[in-house]
Amino acid sequence: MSADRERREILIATIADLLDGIRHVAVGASSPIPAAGAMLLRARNELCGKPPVRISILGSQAHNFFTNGGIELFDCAAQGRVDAFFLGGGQIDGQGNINLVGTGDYPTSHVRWPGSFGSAYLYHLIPRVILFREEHSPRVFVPKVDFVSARAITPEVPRRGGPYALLTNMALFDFDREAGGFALRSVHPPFTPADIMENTGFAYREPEVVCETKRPDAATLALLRGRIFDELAETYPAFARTMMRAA
Amino acid sequence: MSADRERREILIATIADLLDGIRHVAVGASSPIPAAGAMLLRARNELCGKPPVRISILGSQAHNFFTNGGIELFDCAAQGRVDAFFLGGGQIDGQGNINLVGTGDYPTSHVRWPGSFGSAYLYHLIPRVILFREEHSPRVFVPKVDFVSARAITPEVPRRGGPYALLTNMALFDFDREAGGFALRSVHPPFTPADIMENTGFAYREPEVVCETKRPDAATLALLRGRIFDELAETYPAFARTMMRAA
Amino acid sequence: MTEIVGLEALAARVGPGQSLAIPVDGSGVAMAATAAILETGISDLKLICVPISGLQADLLIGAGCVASLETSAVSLGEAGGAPRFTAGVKSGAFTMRDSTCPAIYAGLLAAQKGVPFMPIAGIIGSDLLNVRPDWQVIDSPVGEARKVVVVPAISPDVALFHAPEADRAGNVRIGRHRELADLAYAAKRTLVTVERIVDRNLLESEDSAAGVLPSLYVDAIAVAERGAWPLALWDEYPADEAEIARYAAMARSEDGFRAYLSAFLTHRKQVA
Amino acid sequence: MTEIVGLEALAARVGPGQSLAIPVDGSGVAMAATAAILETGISDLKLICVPISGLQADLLIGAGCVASLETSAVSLGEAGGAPRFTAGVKSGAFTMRDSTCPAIYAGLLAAQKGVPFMPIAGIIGSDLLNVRPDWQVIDSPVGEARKVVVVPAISPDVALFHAPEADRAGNVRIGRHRELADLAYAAKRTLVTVERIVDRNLLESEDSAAGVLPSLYVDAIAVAERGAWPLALWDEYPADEAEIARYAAMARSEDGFRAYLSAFLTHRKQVA
Repeated sequence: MSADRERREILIATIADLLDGIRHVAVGASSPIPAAGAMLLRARNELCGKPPVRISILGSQAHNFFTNGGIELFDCAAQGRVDAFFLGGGQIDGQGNINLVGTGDYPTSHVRWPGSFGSAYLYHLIPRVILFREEHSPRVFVPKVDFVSARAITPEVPRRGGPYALLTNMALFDFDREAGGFALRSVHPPFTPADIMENTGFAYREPEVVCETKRPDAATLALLRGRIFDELAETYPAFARTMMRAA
Repeated sequence: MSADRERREILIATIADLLDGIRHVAVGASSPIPAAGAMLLRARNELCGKPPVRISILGSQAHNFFTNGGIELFDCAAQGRVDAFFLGGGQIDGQGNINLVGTGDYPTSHVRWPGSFGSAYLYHLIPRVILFREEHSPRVFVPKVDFVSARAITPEVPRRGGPYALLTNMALFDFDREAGGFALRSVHPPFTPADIMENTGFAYREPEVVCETKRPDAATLALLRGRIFDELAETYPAFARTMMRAA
Repeated sequence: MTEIVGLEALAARVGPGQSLAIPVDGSGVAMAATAAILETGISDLKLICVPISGLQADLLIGAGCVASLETSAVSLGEAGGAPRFTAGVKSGAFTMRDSTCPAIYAGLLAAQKGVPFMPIAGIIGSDLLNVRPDWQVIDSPVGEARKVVVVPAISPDVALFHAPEADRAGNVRIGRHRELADLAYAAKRTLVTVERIVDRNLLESEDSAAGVLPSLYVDAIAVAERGAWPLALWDEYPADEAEIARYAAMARSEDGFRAYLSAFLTHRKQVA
Repeated sequence: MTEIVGLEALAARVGPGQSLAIPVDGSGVAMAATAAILETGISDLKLICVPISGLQADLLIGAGCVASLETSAVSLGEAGGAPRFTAGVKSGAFTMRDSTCPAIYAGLLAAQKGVPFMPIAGIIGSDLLNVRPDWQVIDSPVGEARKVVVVPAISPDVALFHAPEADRAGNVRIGRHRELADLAYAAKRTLVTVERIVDRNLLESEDSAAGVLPSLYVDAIAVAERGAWPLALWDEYPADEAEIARYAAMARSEDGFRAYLSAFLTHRKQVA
């Protein structure tokens, strides 16, 4: 349980770092780890006197700055007023394309997932899309997705949005929009670059020296285990409880 | 003053008749006579147990059923939820086209009026547009308008909206969408068909026998001078006062 | 003008073969009305989820009422995938029209504005364009040369949702859930269930009016207390997570689904 | 985040050559801010009236601040035509871009949605299509063959309006005057004057939130009591019809306008 908490704390702290510099981050429903990362950044900025961070959590009443119905997040993204967002994927390929629809032949898929949600749209419009998928396995990270819910790179149209990084239970990748692929940035302890290679179905660039993902420092952990999990409890009571119990 | 009141009462009663059968009429700002006509119809329907009539008066708080801002009237018309509306015109021509922009060469017009407002749009979408212009003169009713703010007939596109009748201080015309022109329906006393001919700059069809516009009967007058002017006073206090003082 | 009717009478206004638009979980899902509609044995619905659905769509699909499904996703949220949706897609039980959330809003907006189509940002490069031949990529007719996706208008025959309250004239309080208004503007007819009918005029003050869908757009209203159960209704009650989890577990099999459905309909009759 | 500033500081944020979007009379016209802007001696504004204007546009035109004017009408309402507008059109003092109300909303909506254009019903057959070469008539790319008008996006550099109140976070109460939100969504920056700033959080309850423009869209707020005078502000005060009539009479001549303007600016300074 404590290993699980430590893993999650690394993810949350990494997300806060990935979000550094943004003004407004939107978080989808059922996303406690991204939400916690955003809250950590907000608290940190506040303590350092850095610019305030606005967090919109879909489906939350307390973290809802919208008053124009379900379309407002999408309009807001189109206006350039959302800097960061999180997307997952049943499959994610080496070109950064994501599949939220299913595997096998469309429409009578072999495995069917819920559907594309807003991905096909938001991927074009939000500059810093963080791909977040805890399961790190060859069935998720494939050479080519069976269905492109949202494409990472479309030279045929101007766009400000797209993938920025990919964060999993095992590693953090940067996405290089020029090269059109992922580059391994760091590996979460206790994993090794070889573990990543073995569990990733797509090709990616690997630096000569692969860093270990930074563990949150004592100040960050104190903030996380105190104020952040308290704030999070409002929207994700079960998750916050688990994290606090493990402490 | 009493002649003026009588003239206005005929106009109001005629408008109520023209609106018969509608469910929702919108009335522009500064239109006390159309508003009174709509209120007369509403009261009459209520007394006879006929279907209720909804009246939206732009710029009024009391007669405002809209909650989606300035666009809602226009959207509502596009959805087919507005049955009748009133338009005027600095010029109106024999084809039913209206000019709210100006005379002479555009843009540096000889006479410049405020502008087209919503006419170019609403004329296409509201089935029963009543052209209401009190001044009946050859400078208003012209063979061809200098600028078409809104065109009456556009065979190149499907449309449900367009002119239904033209009401002036002197007469009532029907608009024939097949023939694409006006036909004199009735002349308000004390005018004669010859007066109409003299003061109308466009050609129109004239029946062999031209009726006199019906004067409001005693029951209608009682309703008008009582309840309707009371209701009207909320939105048009000055107009209602004048009408009641004259009584 | 808006009619105030009983729940069964309201349900009877949804006919076979019609397109039915429903809102996202938590925004005001008319679950009691859905039970009443299921009781009518309706079939061949063209279901439009605005922009996604969960339990409501899964129940209608499982009961065999759905001929086609337009949605950006069907999911039970925390409780996992929607079992009857997943099974139905695989067996080809209905025509699947995969979409993306803002495209569904864009289609409704086109209907709201009486135009045949609506342009929408993004989407280019998505395989959705391959499986939605009714969507087009055009060259922008104005401004700099660029490709733009356009989607056709969506004009549902019926919109159906649940809200906290309506007044006697048929004005419905929707708060800031303006997606419910978007639904009603676009739909040919709108049916609403409410927790209660209030005597005051909801349009009376500028402030209360701001959160109101005017009766102009509302064809019929029925009272259904706890009408969104087991889903949440904002400001009124949270979702019954245990009940949704129970559904998720039972609906994994066809038999389990039938048992749940039967209990659900019985429960609803007892409440009513 | 929204800054709360003084009226002069707010006015200084409108620069020469910018496009400035303003709402219709009675919806919340920032007249006090307009006086402060006039004081800066601004020039070359591209004025966009949403969808029409009256006294505010006529003052800016008469003072020579306007290089181009996009509007569906300029009128003083009951007080008659707008004299400086009429004179300016005839003398070619500014570029006139005649429009029709819903086309201005459609242009703003395109900006709101990040698309280059918006289709719009009607208009075909109007001479507006001849004088607005930026509008196009296209064949609908979806559905049955038909012609549709499309108008380009309108993205104002600045939106400026007046509202009853804002909270300390910068949320602004707009009631059901959602045209003010339409303005803010489309604009690059939004400046708002208010009668007062309140201590409570306007987004706190679902009901009060319904009538709020979130601070997300609001760049700066200044307090200006009776900030719409002599125009009306809903729920607060009616229009000062006598003052508007006085303007209408004086502004018939250039000299009369100058005298009115000077008195108007002096009056505003005394109030502040």
